[in-house]
This record gives sequence, structure tokens and C-alpha cells, in this order.
Amino acid sequence: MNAPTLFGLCAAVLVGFGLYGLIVHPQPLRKVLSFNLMGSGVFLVCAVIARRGAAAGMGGDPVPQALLITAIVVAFAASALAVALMLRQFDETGSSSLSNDPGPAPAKPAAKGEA
Amino acid sequence: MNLDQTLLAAAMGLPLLLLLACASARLRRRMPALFVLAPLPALAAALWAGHDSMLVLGNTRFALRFALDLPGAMLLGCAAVLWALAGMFAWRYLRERADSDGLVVCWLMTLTGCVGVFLAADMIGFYFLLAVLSVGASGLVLQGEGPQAVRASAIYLGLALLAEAFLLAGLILLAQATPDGSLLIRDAAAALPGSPWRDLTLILLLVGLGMKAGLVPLHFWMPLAYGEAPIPAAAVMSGAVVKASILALIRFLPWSTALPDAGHALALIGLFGAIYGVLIGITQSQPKLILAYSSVSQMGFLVAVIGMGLAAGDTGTALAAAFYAAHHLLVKGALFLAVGVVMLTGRRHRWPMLVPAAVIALGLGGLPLTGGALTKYAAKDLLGEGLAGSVAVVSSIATTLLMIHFLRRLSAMTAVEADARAPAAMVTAWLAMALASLLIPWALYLAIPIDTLPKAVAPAALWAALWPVLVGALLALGLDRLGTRIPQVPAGDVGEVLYPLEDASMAAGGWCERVDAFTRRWAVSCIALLLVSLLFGWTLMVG
Amino acid sequence: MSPAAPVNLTTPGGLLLVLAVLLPFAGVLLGLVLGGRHAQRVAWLTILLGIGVVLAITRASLGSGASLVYLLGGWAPPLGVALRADGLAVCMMLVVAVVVGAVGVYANGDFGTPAGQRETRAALAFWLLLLAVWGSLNLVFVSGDIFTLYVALELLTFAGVPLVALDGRAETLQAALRYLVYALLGSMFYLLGTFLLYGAYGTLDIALLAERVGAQPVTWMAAALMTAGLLAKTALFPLHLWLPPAHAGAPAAASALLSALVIKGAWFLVVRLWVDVFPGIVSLPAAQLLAALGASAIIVGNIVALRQARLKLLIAYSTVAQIGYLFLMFPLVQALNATQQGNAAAVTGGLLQAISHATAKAAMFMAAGLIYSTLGHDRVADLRGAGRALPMTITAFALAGASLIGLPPSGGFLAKWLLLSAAIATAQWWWVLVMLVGGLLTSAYVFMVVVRAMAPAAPGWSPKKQVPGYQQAAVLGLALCSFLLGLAALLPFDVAQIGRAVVPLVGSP
Amino acid sequence: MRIAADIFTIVAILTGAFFFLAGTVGLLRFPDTLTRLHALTKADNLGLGLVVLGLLPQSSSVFGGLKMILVWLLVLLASATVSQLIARAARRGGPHP
Amino acid sequence: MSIALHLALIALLLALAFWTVVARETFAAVAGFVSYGLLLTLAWVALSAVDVALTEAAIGAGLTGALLIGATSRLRKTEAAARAERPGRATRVLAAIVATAVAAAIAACVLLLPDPGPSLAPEVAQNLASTGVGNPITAVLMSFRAMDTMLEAIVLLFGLIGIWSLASDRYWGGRPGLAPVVEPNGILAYLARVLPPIGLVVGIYILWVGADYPGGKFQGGTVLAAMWLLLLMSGLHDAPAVSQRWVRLALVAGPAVFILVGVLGVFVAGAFLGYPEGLAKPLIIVIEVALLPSLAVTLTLLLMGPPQRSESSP
Repeated sequence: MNAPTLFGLCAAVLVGFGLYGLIVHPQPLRKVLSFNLMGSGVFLVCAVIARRGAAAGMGGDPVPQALLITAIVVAFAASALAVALMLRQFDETGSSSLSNDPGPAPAKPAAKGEA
Repeated sequence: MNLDQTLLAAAMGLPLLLLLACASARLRRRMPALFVLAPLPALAAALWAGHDSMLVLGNTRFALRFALDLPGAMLLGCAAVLWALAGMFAWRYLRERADSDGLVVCWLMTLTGCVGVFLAADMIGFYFLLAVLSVGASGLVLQGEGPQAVRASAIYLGLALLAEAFLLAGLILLAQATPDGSLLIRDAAAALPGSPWRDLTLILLLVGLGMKAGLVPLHFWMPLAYGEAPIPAAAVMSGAVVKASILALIRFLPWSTALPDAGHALALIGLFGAIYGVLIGITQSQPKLILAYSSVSQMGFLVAVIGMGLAAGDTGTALAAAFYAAHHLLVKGALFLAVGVVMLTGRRHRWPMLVPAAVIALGLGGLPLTGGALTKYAAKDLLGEGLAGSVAVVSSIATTLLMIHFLRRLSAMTAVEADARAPAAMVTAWLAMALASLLIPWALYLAIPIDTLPKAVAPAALWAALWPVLVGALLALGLDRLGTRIPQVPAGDVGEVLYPLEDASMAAGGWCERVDAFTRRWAVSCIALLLVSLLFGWTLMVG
Repeated sequence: MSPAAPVNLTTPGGLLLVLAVLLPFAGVLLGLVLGGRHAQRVAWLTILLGIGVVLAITRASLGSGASLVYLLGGWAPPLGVALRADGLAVCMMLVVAVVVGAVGVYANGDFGTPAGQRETRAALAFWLLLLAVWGSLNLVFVSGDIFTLYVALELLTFAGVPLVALDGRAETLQAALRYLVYALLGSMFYLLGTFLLYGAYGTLDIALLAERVGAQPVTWMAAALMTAGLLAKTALFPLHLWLPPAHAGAPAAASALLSALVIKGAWFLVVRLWVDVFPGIVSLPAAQLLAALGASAIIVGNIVALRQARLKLLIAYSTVAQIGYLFLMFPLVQALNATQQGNAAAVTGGLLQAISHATAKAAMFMAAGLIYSTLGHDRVADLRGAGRALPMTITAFALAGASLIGLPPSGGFLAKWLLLSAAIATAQWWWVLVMLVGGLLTSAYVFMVVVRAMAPAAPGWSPKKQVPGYQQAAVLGLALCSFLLGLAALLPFDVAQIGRAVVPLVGSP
Repeated sequence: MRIAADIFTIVAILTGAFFFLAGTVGLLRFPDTLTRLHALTKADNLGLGLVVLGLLPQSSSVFGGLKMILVWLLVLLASATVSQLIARAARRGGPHP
Repeated sequence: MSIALHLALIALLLALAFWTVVARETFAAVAGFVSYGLLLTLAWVALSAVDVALTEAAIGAGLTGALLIGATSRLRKTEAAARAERPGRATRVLAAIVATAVAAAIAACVLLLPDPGPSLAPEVAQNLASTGVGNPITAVLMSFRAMDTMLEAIVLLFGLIGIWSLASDRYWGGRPGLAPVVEPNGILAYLARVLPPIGLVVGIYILWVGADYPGGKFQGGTVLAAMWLLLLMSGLHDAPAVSQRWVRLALVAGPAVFILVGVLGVFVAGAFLGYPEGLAKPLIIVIEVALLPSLAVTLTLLLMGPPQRSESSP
């Protein structure tokens, strides 16, 4: 049971937490949070694979580690877009919920946008 | 492009050209005048085009091929005559109608489809032109205006597309069976007996074409459609459009090899249809509905003739069936035009209209010296002496009964003020059609050697044709006394079962909508995604 | 049966593949900098050049008769990334170019910035996102590396999501958010599958993977995760929560792009994985499961489409149904593989189904857009007068509908003919039944809409806005493309089979 | 000389750890935000300083050592400003964590 | 000994992750997530992926944390409404079961994966010399799989275009983010004056060292973005208007240079994104130097969100 395998199991549990959070939490912000959690779990799996590919004098296989850097940046861009969408939906409707039966839209926030 | 190919191209091309010309509003207004001319090239093709040349459009693999065989030529010629005269009738009919665009486009579309189906030699072309025919015909029914017309047109189209679905499956089975992958109907028919899925293909083809021909369990669209469609449209649909499926039956079924079980089953359904059509017909009061049910009956009889021919494996059936269909085409078209004309003439002038109508109507029942007798005579040796032969006699009696009932209802439907006269163009069209339906069967009988003339005119044959008509007339008198006690059957008889069916489908729709709303909830969708991935993992592991 | 031998050499036409991907991206960069009216002109220039490049690629691949390959940076896989374009990819790139061109012509009406006016948000965003969608789709079709395909999927999602909320209405923002978070969940599954495959076989290249992939638990799990992720992005039936509101809410040109093209990207990946990478692994029961989901999509999608009150929602649900059709090909391919007959018929049938759906659905959505701007509403109940006001558009809608139903000579008919022949050749009768019932249900709502549109208008009614002619012409052109696609069979038939394992075609076309 | 350096490292790190412990106990025990802040910043910064001091001799190169001191200074700067901000937010009755 | 350290780290990671999922208050969950992000950096170091650790610390914990904390404070009002929509117990149990099933499947895969797994490290080592770069990961990012890195920069740009397209038409061309409230002698302003220079040096150092040691343009770009965000938040500098030409040029510069160098490769080195012999390192440096400012501007604007104020607002 060496360290990478331990981290691999930890990654699997993280993905489980992320999935649970994504399903259960109604607020989209908590969903993005859980999505990032799951993302870090998936990236940890990849890091374990990289660590197991250590050879030719390198601590880990550089190709999956390069993929990881790309994936982390892409995940950040996705979170930024999701948060921007949430905030715009909040500005327009005063509520941020994903349920498709639109409840009674509460009163619009007083001053829209202008600080 | 020798003469035959140019004739075929013109027959198909002119209606298509006129249909495309309808795109511009200006041309569309002057189109009714051309209705008479549109089918003439088809008539010329039927008369003079050779039966071995083939018009090919497209390259080797997928191409539209058009050719003409004897039954096809016979039916095409009669259909062209009916289209031309009904076109004249429709031209005069359209003059009073305000919005004629819909009828013009649908008329030309149906004409193109009809001529195309008669000429089609390959399966893809046949399937496509049958689709064009169905859409055009349902458009014609729609011109009846009113919620009933919309429902009738929807039912017509629904059943037509259902039939096309069966047909497509059958055609693909045929295509799989034909050895070198050629799509010609000739090769497909030849390959049918040897195909591994022979019975399934036969069932699919017979169900598909039977539905288009109005076989009994699925015939209810016919009375609904003909009842709602305007007169010229009903004339053309009951005459030419229905014959498309009969011609398809003639072309697709393998006449060389005997298929007793399929043939007998078909004959049984056909004969049952013949009797059932009449039974329901006599309960109707609308002349158009009576004619529709008479069509159901006649189609049933014709399918019975084909069934018996198929069982016996007699190659002559194709010609006999085509001859019978041609006669029915002419008579039914004429009778519909008669209904149109009589409805516009006053009581005082109705007799000159009713007499020819009576002659033709009784001819349908088999009155000697008329086309009907000839067709019954030609079909007699096919049906043989046994059960089928006697049922054929019963059906001619019943048809005579139905026709007399029709004539009585028709005479009661004259225009309100006594001395109204139908417009001249309509009357000429009707009379020309009546004349055609009397002369053409004789011309065809002589031209195509089904049997020698003297035998047909021999006193024995004449008497054999006369007594069913007399018995029919006697029954008609009996029917008169029954009068009011006959139960009133709604137009679509079996069609009534549709209403509970529609409610059931609405319920199913509601359930589907609830399922959709449930699966589109966030938590459910995510769990579904996880379940799908686990399911795929498991099936891959197990598989 | 592995696909054509993975020759890892740059073929002559290879550079065109790079151009096909980079041209739209360069257009986005230039358009962003210039902004305003110039963005539209840059977009138009890129569309014309892009169509030229795609035609050149078609000619090159038809000429050489084999896949075009390009090694990026000169490094051969497994280290470097290779771009490959076989017959499937070339056909899809052609269709995408045609649809993008037509949408471009149509969008001049809605998103054109007249001279002298300042840059508006929607116009700039639309033209940039149009090129973004095009570039990422071309990358999805040509990339030979499954991680680059992941990045391409993300590009496609990032380009698609803002299209949904382009006109800024509140409910479209929620629809866009649902679409984004669900698509991200899907692509995270796909990424996890990619990592597992790399962990097991040490390469990310499709051709090499096809050779090394063996029947092990890790491969099954990776295939399951990647397929589930892609199904979420294609919105196959149980996973279609985001599609109807997103496609119905977006403006007409945007929903045409989303419905016709963005969906096809993820579907194409499923085809690439199941037909090229996992032919040995994917068992018949798994393919049957995929087609079962497709069949349920056809049934529920069509029935719910029949009951929709708004035309755009009706067309969106029709997309849900037609996606089901796209997945019917997998058991047929698998069964044909098993019986050693060439799976060319089923693969080409599926491809033609996708192509005819892309063109027909884009035409339908744009027609719905024109109807909305003419009638002021898109309630299906009273479309009266649309037929008279927009004759070309309603004919286009009818032709597109005929292609979806599968009436000859449309592409849909040819696809249905091929798929039905394959289903019969492998004796899978239930898929035959599903296809025919699907065709009937589709015809129900297409004729419902056309008949209601043809009904004469109420007296004294006049169209709200006079729709410019070129928009109607674009819609009709696209519908004709789909309707006359059946004649494509008259061309040399196996355009789609270039570079694939050419096994003699069994049975009639 | 090596041994002396090692002993010095151990001693320094131990005291640093002790201060961290004190800071954590303070965090848990003290009643309100302000006092917790006080404990946290004071104890932890000092603890970190000692740990860095202890690690200096162990570091491979002078440049490495300088980098560690830079890290310590940055942490000092950051914790000072952040605790100031949190204090002001706490005084104004803002969101309490 | 190190196993114990790793176990402790894993236990802490799982505890924080559990807290992030279970916490009722969103702000608490985000606070838990930020510390989780920092600990995750340690995990990457434990798995000897130092480059990735740097990226995770900068982008994963830093920018994502800032993004989520900013969003939480603005969405505080929707907390009560959202709690009403919490799914019922059955859904939660089912979700837990399905999530654990998938996690178990992934754990099984991790256990089944070959331990000294197949690796491309030898090939990278062989060809490292020709890329002229010491750090193998930078070699993979900039030479072997340069396409992915270029696409990544384009992904960020598409994300930004997507965010900008969400603005309301009234404010198009305006400035993103809220108007800065300036208190010149506040403590934040003091930090904003002291830290950025240091940050600038550290950012550029990380970029420069990236060639041979862990580091690189994304990590450097993020540090610079953090510094500019600090300035923006402290009010010393106002966010640039979206319609300004220099902003758009800055955004496009990075990817454009990357594509141009790639196209140059076609003529000089015979393959797109290929580098001629010997010239690899300078070209890579040119790309990285061009990408650094572009990434910094893109990441900052990604965080600031769509334009919410008119161009001339205070």
C-alpha cells in the first residue's frame, strides 16, 4: 500500500464527495464548489498515474502532469463562467436556483448594478 | 430518347412542370384552365408508348426508372380520361370558390403522384411518388373546409403514412432479397418467392397496399375522405388514386408461382369487404357516402379476384384485375360527377341527368351489355364455381341493391328551386364521362383478347349477368318498405373506435410529459447520469 | 477489426486540417480586436475562407482515397499530437461548413450592425461565438488525441453556453447555467476516462489506443465513464434536462447552431470511440443498451413534442427525439462487426442521419425564427397566415420535416433505408419497428404545424415585420440541402468510407 | 559543527511548535473574535519565525535560506493586514465565520 | 515516516472535503474549500508533481477561492430561498448510494491500474535535448503537446468572451466590477502599495525559472493577476473599460503570438508548432513572454465578471 495508491483511494472518495454535493445542494454556488471538489479528485487520480509512471530520472511522468496543468486552468475558466452566470441570474431575477419549476420570483433587488 | 421515352417523360413532366409553376401567384390563378390539358400526355403515353422501353433518370446506383406494362397502360389511359374530365368539372367548380390556391396545388400534386405511380418501375420511385400522391390527396380532402374535413384529412394522411411504413419495411425486405441489388419492381417480384423472408414480405406488402386500397378493417378513411372532399376531388380520388395500390398489387405479386395460402386469405378478406361495404352502404343517406361504401365493396371484390388469381397462380389475373379496376375507375368517377351535377339541377330537369346515371350504376352491378357484365364475365373463370364463385354472384346482387338505393337517394338530392340548371361545362364533363364509362370497357375488351366477343354476348352469358340484377332490384323494393327501421350507422363506422383511441393517446401523452418533467429535475438527471455510467460499466463487464 | 493502419506520416493535404481548425480561431482573435462592424466582416471573410479550406480537404481526401494525417510539431504519437481526418470527419466538416454559411447569411438580419452604429453586445458576441463553435467542431472532427478532444469539447461548451443566453432574458440565463454545469459534469467524466486509459495503456492517440486496448476492467470502466459523459453532453433521453429550455430560449440563429451542430460534436466522439477505439471491447448488450436509450428518446421526445404549445419548444423536443435516432446505429454496427460483414452500411446510415438532421433542424429553427418575427408569437395553436406571409419559409419547414420523417429523396430516407437494411441483415426487428414508429410520430407534428401554417389568415391581419428575402432564401437553401441529400447517393457512394477499413459492402446500398 | 547546527535546529523548531500550540489553544479557548485574532497572529507569527530560523542551517544554499526568510516576511505582512481587516469587519458586526 | 505524514495529509484533506460538502452555511463551506485547496498543494508535492502544485496553489486555491468568496458575499440573500429547495431524504440517500458506487468503481480502477504504469517519461527524456528546455513539463507543454497549451489560452479567451456576452446591453463597453470605494490610508491600500512590486518580481521570476525548474507562464501569470486584483480591490486603480482597444490587444497578444510562431514553424521547421533546430528555446521564451501579460489580463477580467458600469462611471 504505497503512498500513490493511498492518494488514489483518497481521490476516489473526493470524487464521491463532489458528486454527492453536486446532486444534493440546490444553490448553484454549492454545485460549482462540489464540481471543483470532484475536479480535484479527478486530477489527483491523474497525479497518481503520473507518479506511477516515474522513470528516466523524473519524479513523475511529465505528460499527465502537463495535462493536469491544462485541465486545472480549464476548470478555473469553467468555474468563472458559471459564477458569472449565477451573478447575472441573481441580478436579473433576485434568485439563483436551478430547479426548473420557477417559484414566485421575489421582488427585484432595489438598485440594479449601479453601486 | 426514342418516341416511347419522350412520351413517358412528357406524361410525367407536364404535371410536374405545372406544379412547379404554381410557385408564382400569377400562374396559379390561370392554372385551372390547364387542368384538362395536364393528363393528355399521359393518355397519349398509355395509347402509343411501347411496353419495353424504360426512361432512366440518375446514375447507375440510385436512379428513377419509368416504364409501362399492359395493365399499367390500361389503367393509366382510363385514369387520364377521368383526370381530364374531372379537371374540366373542377375548373368550372373553382370559378365560384374564393380561395382556390390550395385546391390547385393539391390537384396538380395528386395528378403528378398518380401518373408517377402508374409509370414507376423501381421501388424507390414508387415509394416516393406514392408519398407525393398521399400528401396531395390528403390536401384535396382538406379543401372540404370545416373541422370534419380537417379530421378526415388527418386520418387519411395518418393511415397513408402508416401504410407507407409497412410498405417501406416490405420494400427493404424485397431489396435485400433481390440478388444483384437491383431496385426494379420486376426483379423484386421475381425474387419474392425465393426470398428468405417471403411470408413476412408478403404480409407487409399486402397490409400496406390493402390499407391504401381500403380493405375492410382499415377502410374507414375512405367514407370520411370522400364524404368531405369537394366533388371533383372525390371523383378523382375514388377513381384514379385508389387504383394506384391495385396496380402495385398487380405488379409486386408473383403471378408465375402459386401461393395458395396467401391467395385464399386475401380472397377471404376481399369478399368479406365486398359484402360488408354493401351492408353499411345501404344504411347511409348521403349519396357520396353510399358511393364511398360501394368503392369499399368493389375494392374488396377486386382484391378477392387478385387473391384467387394468386392462389391459382394464373398469369391472366393481372389483365382481368386491371380490366375490372379500369371499369370501376370510369364508373365511380362518372357517378361522383353525376352527384355533383344532380345536386345543382332543379327537380324539373333532373331526369336527363338521372337516366345515364342509372344505366352506369346498374352496369356496376353487372347489367348485361354494359362494361360491368364484361368485367364480371372476365373475372368469373378466375373465381371458379366453388364458394368464391357464389359469393361473387351475391356481391353483384348486393351491388345492384346498393346502386338502386343510391339512385333513390340521389334523386331526392336535387337543387332547391325546381328549374335550376347545372352549368354547361359540368354537364358536358359528366355526360362525356358517362359515355366513356360505357364505351371504353368495350373498346378495351376488344383490343385486349381476354375472351372472344361472341362468347361474351352469348344468351347464356347474358342471362347469367341479368338474373342477379333482377334479384337485386326486387331486394331494393323490399328495402323501401323497411325504410326507417334500418339503423343509422355514422359515416366512419369502424372509425368511431378512433375517439376512445384519441383519448387514450392524450392520456399517454400526459404520462410522457410527466416522465419528461420528472427526468428533467436536477437531482434525478445527475443520478441518472451516474446510473447510466454504472450500467454501461456493468453491461460491458457482463457482455 | 482495427481501422486503417495508423500510418503516422504527415500526408500532403495534412496542413489543411490545421488551417480548418486555426482559421476560425484566428477569426475570433481578429474579430475581438477590431470589434463593431469589422467583427461581422471578419466573420464573413473567415466563413468564405473556411469553406474553401473544407472543399480543399474534401478534394485532397477524395483524391488520395485515404485519411489525411498531420503530426503537430513534427512529433509522432504517442509523444506528439496527430490530426487525422477520415471519410466521416470530412463529411461532418462539409455539413458544418454549409450550416455555418447558411446561419451566417441568416444572422445578417438579426445580428448585423448597420453602418455608423456603435458596437452592440449581441452582434459582436454572436459572430465571435459562431466562429468559436466552428473552430472547436472542426477540432473535434480532426483531432486524433483523446485529451485534445477533451479540450475541444470544453471549447465547444464554452462557445455554446453564451449562445443560449445571448438575448439576456432571465429564463435563458438559468437554462445556460443548467447547460454549463451539466456539460461540465459530463466532460469531467470524459476526462476521468481519458486519464484511466492513459494509466492503463500509456498513450492518448486514438489509432495507438485501438491497437493496445484489451478487455480489462479498467477499459470497461473508462469506456463507460467516457460514454456517459458524452451522452450527458449530447442530451440523450434520460440526460436531456438542459436541452429544451436552452434550445428554445436561444435566439433563432443561435438555436440553429446549438441544435444542429453543437450536439453533433459529442455524438461524433461517441462514434469515434465505439467504432474506432473500442470495437473489440464494446459488447452487443452494451450497444443494445445505448440504442434502447435512443429508442426511449424517440418515443418520449416525439410524444412530448406533439404536446408543446410553443413552436421552438416543439422543435427542441424534436431534437431530443432525433438524437435518439443517431444512437440506433450502434447495435447495427456491432452486429455487422460480429458477422464479419462490413459495418459500412450502418456507419454511413448513421452519418447520413446526422447530416440530414443537422441541415433540416437548422432550417427548422431559422424558419421558426422568421415565423416568430412575422407573427409576433410562436404559439403552435394559431400559426394562421404564416403560410401566406412566408411562402418560402413554410415550404422550407415542410421540406425539412419531410427529411426528418424520411420521405424520399431526402437524406433522412437514405439514412433510414441503410439503417433498416442493416437492421434486417442482422435480424434486429425491434429497431426496425422503432424507426418506423419514430417516422410516424415525427410526421404527426410536422404536418400539424404545416397544415396550421397554411390555414388562411384572419381577415385584416398584417405581418408584424417584413422579413428580408435573403433570410428566407437561406432557410430554403438549407432545407433543400437536406431534402435533396438523398441524391447524394448518386455521387460516388462511399465518400464516408474513405480511410476507414474498406471491407466489401454487403447487400444493396 | 554539524551536531551543534542540528541541536540548534531541533531546539528552535520545538519552541516554534510550542508557540503554534499556544496559538491554537488560544484560538479554541478565547471567547470572541478579537481575542482569538490576537492569539492567532501573535503566536503563529513568532512560531513561524522560529521554525524558519531553525531550518536555516539545514537549507541547501544561501539563496534557499533567503527565500525562506522572504516567505516569513510575506506571511508577517499578510497576517497583519488580514487580521486588521477582520478586526474592522468584526467591530462593524459583519459576517462572523 | 513519510507514510504517516501522507496519511495525516489524506485524513485532513478528506475531513475538509467532507466539511465543504456538509456545511450548512455557504460561506463556511467556501472557507473550508480554500484551506482544502492549500492542503491539496501539499498533496501534489507529495506526489512529486511540483509544477502542478504551483498551478494548484495559484489557480486552484488562490483564484478559485477568491472567485467563490466574492460570489458568496453577493449571493448571501438567496441562502434562505435555496434552503427551501433542499431535496428530500430519499433523494439524498439515493445520491449518496450512487456517489459511493461510482467512487468505489474509481477506487477499484486505481487499484487495478498497473503499478509501474506505462510511461512516456523515457521518450520525453530522449527528446528533451532538442526542445532546448530543461524542465520536462515545460518541454511537454511548449513543444511536444504545444497544441493543447495554445488551445488552453484560447479556452480562457472564449470563457472571457462568454462572460462579457452576459452583460446587459445598457452597460456594454463599460467597466466590469463594482465602482471602487477609495480610502487612501486604509490598511488594504497600504498592502496594495507594498505587495505588488514584490509580486511582480516573483511572477516574472517564476516565469523565467520555468524553463529549467518548476514554474511557467500560467503560474507567473496568475501571480501577476493576483497583484492587479489586489490593486483593483483596494481602489487604487479602476478596472479598464471593455471597449478599450489596448485591453483587447492585451487579451489577444498571447494566443496570436503563439499562432504566429506556430505558423513560422510550418515554413522553418516543416511542421505547425515545430521549432527549428537550436532556435527552440528562444522561440519558447518569446511565446511565454507574450503569453504572460495576456494571461494576467485574461485571468483578472475573468474574475471581475461582465461590464456592470458605464465607461464614464466614477
